[in-house]
Amino acid sequence: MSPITMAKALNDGLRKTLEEDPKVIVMGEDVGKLGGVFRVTDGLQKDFGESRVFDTPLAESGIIGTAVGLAIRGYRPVCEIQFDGFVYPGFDQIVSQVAKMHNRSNGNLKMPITIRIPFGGGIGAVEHHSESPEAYFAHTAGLKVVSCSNPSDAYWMIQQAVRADDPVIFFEPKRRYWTKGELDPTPYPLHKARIVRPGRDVTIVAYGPMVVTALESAAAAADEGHDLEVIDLRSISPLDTATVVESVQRTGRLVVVHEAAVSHGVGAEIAARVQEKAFYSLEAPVLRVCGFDTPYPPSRLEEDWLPSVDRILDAVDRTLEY
Amino acid sequence: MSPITMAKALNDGLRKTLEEDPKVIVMGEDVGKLGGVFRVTDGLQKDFGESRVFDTPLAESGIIGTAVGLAIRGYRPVCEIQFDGFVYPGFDQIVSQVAKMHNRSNGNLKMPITIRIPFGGGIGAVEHHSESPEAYFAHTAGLKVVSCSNPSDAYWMIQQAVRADDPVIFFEPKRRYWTKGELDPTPYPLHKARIVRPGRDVTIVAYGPMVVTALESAAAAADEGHDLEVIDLRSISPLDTATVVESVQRTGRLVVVHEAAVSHGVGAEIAARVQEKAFYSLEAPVLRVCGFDTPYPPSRLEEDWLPSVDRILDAVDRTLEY
Amino acid sequence: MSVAPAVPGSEAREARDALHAVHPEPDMVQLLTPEGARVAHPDYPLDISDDEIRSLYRDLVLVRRIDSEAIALQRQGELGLWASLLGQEGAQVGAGRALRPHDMAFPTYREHGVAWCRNVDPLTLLGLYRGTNLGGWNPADNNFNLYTIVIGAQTLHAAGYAMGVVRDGAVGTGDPNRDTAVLAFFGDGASSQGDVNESFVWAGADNLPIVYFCQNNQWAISAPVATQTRQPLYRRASGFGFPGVRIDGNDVLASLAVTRKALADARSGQGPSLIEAFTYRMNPHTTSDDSTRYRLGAELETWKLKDPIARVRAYLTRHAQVGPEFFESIDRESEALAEHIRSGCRALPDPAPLSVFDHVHTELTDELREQRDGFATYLASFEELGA
Amino acid sequence: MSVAPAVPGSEAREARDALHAVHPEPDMVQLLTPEGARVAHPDYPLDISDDEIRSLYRDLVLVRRIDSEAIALQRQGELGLWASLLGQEGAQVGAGRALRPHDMAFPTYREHGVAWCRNVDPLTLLGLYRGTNLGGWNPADNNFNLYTIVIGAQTLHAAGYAMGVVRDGAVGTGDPNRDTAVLAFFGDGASSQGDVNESFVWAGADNLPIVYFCQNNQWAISAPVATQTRQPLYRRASGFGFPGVRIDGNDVLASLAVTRKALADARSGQGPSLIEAFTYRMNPHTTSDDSTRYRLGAELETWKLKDPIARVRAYLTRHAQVGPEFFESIDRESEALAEHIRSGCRALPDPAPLSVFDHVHTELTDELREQRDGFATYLASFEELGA
Ligand SMILES: Cc1ncc(C[n+]2csc(CCOP(=O)(O)OP(=O)(O)O)c2C)c(N)n1
Ligand SMILES: Cc1ncc(C[n+]2csc(CCOP(=O)(O)OP(=O)(O)O)c2C)c(N)n1
Ligand SMILES: [Mg+2]
Ligand SMILES: [Mg+2]
Repeated sequence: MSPITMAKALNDGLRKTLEEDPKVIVMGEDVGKLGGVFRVTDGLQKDFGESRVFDTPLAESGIIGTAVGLAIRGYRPVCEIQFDGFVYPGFDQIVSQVAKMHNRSNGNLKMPITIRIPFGGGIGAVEHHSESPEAYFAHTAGLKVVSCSNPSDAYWMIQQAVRADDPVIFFEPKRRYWTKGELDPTPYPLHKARIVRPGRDVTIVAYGPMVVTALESAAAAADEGHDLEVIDLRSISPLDTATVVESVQRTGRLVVVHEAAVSHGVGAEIAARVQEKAFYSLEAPVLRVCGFDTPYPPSRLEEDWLPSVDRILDAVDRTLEY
Repeated sequence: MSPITMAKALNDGLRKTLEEDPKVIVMGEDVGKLGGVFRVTDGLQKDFGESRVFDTPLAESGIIGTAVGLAIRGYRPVCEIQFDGFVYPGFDQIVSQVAKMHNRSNGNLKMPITIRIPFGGGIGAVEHHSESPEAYFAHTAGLKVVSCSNPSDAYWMIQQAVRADDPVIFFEPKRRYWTKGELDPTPYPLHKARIVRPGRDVTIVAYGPMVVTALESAAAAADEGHDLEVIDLRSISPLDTATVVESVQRTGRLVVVHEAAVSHGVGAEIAARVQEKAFYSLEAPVLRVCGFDTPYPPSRLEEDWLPSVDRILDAVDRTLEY
Repeated sequence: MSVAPAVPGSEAREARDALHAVHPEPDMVQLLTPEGARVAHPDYPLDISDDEIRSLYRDLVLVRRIDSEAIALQRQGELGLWASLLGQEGAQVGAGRALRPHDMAFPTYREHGVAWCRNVDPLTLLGLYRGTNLGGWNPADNNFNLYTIVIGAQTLHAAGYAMGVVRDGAVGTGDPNRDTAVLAFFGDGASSQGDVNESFVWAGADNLPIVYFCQNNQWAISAPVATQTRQPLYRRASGFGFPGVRIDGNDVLASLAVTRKALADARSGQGPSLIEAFTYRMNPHTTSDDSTRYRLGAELETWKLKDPIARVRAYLTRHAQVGPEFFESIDRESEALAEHIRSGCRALPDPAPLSVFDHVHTELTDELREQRDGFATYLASFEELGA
Repeated sequence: MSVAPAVPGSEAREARDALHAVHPEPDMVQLLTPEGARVAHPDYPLDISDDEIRSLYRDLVLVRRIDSEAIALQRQGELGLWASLLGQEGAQVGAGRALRPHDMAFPTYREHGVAWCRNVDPLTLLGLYRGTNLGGWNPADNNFNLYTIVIGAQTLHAAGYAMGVVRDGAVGTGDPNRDTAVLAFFGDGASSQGDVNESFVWAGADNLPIVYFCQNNQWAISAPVATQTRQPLYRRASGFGFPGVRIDGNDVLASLAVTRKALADARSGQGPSLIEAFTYRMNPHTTSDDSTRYRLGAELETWKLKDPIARVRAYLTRHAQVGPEFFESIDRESEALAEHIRSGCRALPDPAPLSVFDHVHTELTDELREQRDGFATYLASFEELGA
């Protein structure tokens, strides 16, 4: 099988779920004729009809809120939020309804809702189009939060997310939409982290867009004689602590990488868990290479602002100095 | 001066800002005639008029969004969100407008907006009335986030927040509204943590409603011969890392306490910073005593669910076992 | 010269007075006067027997009894809170009885009367207010959704449910056992929320089979309705392209007839509509509210004259020759119901501490299992101490 | 038999066709026909000299030139993105010229024509689209707020600003240099957002001095206006209790006259109103959009016949005896402006990496200083390497 882009992999994955389950519906802004601004839903309306793949009015709270009602009626909605920065009008429906309805109903109601969010920067976009809001959702009980880093995971994870009976916030690294890759023949568990590069000296944990960057860093570090292990977190909530801790117990050093602002980001939670569960294994403090605690900068500055191979290597050097 | 309740202290503090600056206005649901469901704005409309202290339509996005416009026109709005669980409809206006407008305008616009949020549980309320959403805001660049734990801080901090030219999310521990205390003659810096009980063995960091609980734990621990140092964080963002690190360098042990769900909560950020900056001082991993990663439970279970003196002492014992 | 409001809101205050007019407005549908006289309305003919009206009377009395018992239980500390529907029984019973079994209702936190009409055991409603659960019932059991506390949120759920109904082909088939409508409740204050207006957008644009039932009880806690709007709320619908109508919300017959027609239209594919039930919240907002701080007793007095139950009783006695034995039988039923609620409430079990981990997700994650086990060990340590 | 939409949206599609009617609807205000003939309207008399119309023509031509130059700069990679206003010049220039200096305008991201009328140097607008800043201008300089990208958010800011105007006593004093109105722009798609409708709630309930100017350009990216509404958008206002009017959005005179009156009413304390400018987005949504995927060229052709500039030129030549020398002078001015934009854009400086820390708060916090210093050291390490 020839390699395909992540956008195409997501499209194929969504197609599979639409084929196998008539209750699956795809809704959002411009997901119909246009096929989404990133073409992830390209052709789905044509093939599955306007009643299963449709454009909504322009209101995110309405998109999520009606998805909740559709779920109560027995549907399995897949909502697209056009860009990361536009999920906030739907935040109330997500944290107070989607996340809590199953609990509120003592398990009587299920919320099999998938909320797809293209996230992260690096595409030279204007404000609100490059954000990384995953920590908000990871901190919200009742939600599951995942992010794919390659076409194969995109293909399998989107299907697993749609089939899941729990709500899943599905973060798609928009700057990797056009990255090509082969599809694995079989899926990997949705909420398990994966060691994508074994190594001895330092563990690097990343997810979504930063996995490629982490792997590039590992390659560069190899030239300098440092053997980095790279873990693709894949699931942000629940978080596969065991895999990370096991790795750190071998390497003794951990660097966490994400685009989101460093403070109160996912890296903080990983550091907190690792320093607790691998206390005696850590030879250096867990370091974080993340976005700064500033709004996402104008695009002319994003390459400086975003975690990069050089910034990761810089952190690797610092952790090795301990 | 005789001791007053926290609610009264906040009321007095707001009154001071209304007296000294005609641009200060107080807005929200039921803040007028009713004086707020917790009476924090009691009498302010009577004394300062309907044009400066007024009830808004019932819509949080509207409350925050119009506050932004009022700020652009030169006003200094103090918005009340009636309960923690009802801030989410205003989340978009807070994170994409209030937090970013100063930055977007290259510093030309100021957003001197204070958003008061009664937060936390322990009052036997129904769903959505006992939440602790502070981490969402602490993770948002451009916002400042504080919480008072006693009447004197309430009195001084609300004035400092309103006078600040930056937006401040002001978390009021609703279950302590009726706690009485003396007012200090002078204010303490808004964004500085305070050691409210010096101790040798273990550092306990708490804020808002949990400070009292931490102090009770310290008293109880004293009987068992453990000398706990209690730090009232006061400011969640920016976070006074120096004070916490300095303490841990003395005690070697840290327990962070908050009501919010443990994962991706404020405790994670504190753990991440301390394990980095006090790496060689830590004799035990930073432990967290927090809400579980579940929705806030029905009130009959809240006393079990919430961090308590016993759960804190349990953590203290565990950290001392290292 | 200036026509601007000296104080912002003075304008609003005038409007408020208008809206508080207790005399039925010309545009308000009323089929039973406060004095108990039936009046006909050209658009809303109501073909109803006296037996049916007796049965509505029974609903009204029992629903009010549920409310007063719950208030009593709250006073005794058996409930943490209660949101009283006193004064709104007519609106709710009329709307509730207009529903067909397969229609779906989306309540706020105050629709105890609608719950009753959906055959929801009153005890089911108490868990939320007692703090033993967060609602916990299955909406599918009685086609009555969970109470929603976040103002307005349920109106979008209702619109989404209606989208599902359309996709299921359960609209406009002409088959009475198939065609389905959705009834969404909200209050005058909720009309300001973005969610409610977005729901109107969806309903209008998609021609959804949904009826919005707004109980304008004049107050959103301490905020009079004029804080939310300068014109009657039923007119909001015109802004979204569907019909709106105001009814005497204290007239169970008007509520029944108008809701019936609106639901029938929705089921047959004629799309959404908005009903504003003009009524009054006779009690404070909830048991923790003190309404003397913001409203006058006089207002209460005028509304007492419009009581939704008294007028039905008046009709039954004066025009339907219903004798004391009927009313006595209802009173006996009411006593039995009260006893059911009192004993049932006290018997509601407290949940187990570890149950907080049960329904966070459809299955327990490793993370939560770890937290639960740790908590279990912690709790056990005390039992040991105890032993 | 079934009157329900077979496919949800078929209903919507019919409505769409209606809304796409390119012939002016009876209820649409038009003062200048596409052929360039002036028509009188009883409610909107426009006392305007031919010189003033020449000046409007100049605005229209220069604004269109700004737009086409920006598109060219984007093609050359000088801008990351551009949102074209092609086709909407008439609506924007009319509205922009109706403003008084002390009125305040709240634009979306497409109001380049309004910016021009507010004397904002076009270069000021480019930073955001070039990625050298996020807007960065001072709204107070020209009473023109920053561009807002989050759909609808600015309408609440406008309402809040209007609340401030009321509190400043700058409404209904009769003093033309004091009375102030707010002009809030949004699109047809934005009409669905909760924020926009909440803004209507505030404006209605508080009788705010605000005029809502909705450019219905028929599309929200790929979604036709019928995705948002089943009826003309100007009627949304009736749901909130204030007047709404539809104008020919390609008629600069209608836009000027109607916006002038609406602003005058707002200033004098008569409260809010909504103007729906019925126009068309001639270009794709932005330079990154491909509109061939979702709309037909035919639609474009019919709208070409309604061009907002051609009709003014036709009027000037046929009815105002304006000669070629005038048009030539405008063309020369247009060339100069284009050159100003081209050279100015390329000269826009890239910000310094460390500047990201500058305006997060009004002063640098210790936390951010630490991050900035660490970043500075990191950056310096490369310069060392470089050296
Ligand atoms: C989003 C949100 N904001 C605030 C509240 C607090 N609150 C609870 S009830 C209420 C008033 C509701 O008034 P209305 O909609 O008229 O309904 P009523 O209580 O009169 O039945 C408010 C402000 C809430 N529950 N949800
Ligand atoms: C809250 C939000 N959701 C989604 C978007 C993405 N988006 C940008 S423009 C647009 C369409 C806007 O349409 P309309 O309001 O008609 O304005 P127009 O672009 O036609 O001028 C969308 C969906 C956004 N900017 N903000
Ligand atoms: Mg009400
Ligand atoms: Mg548009």
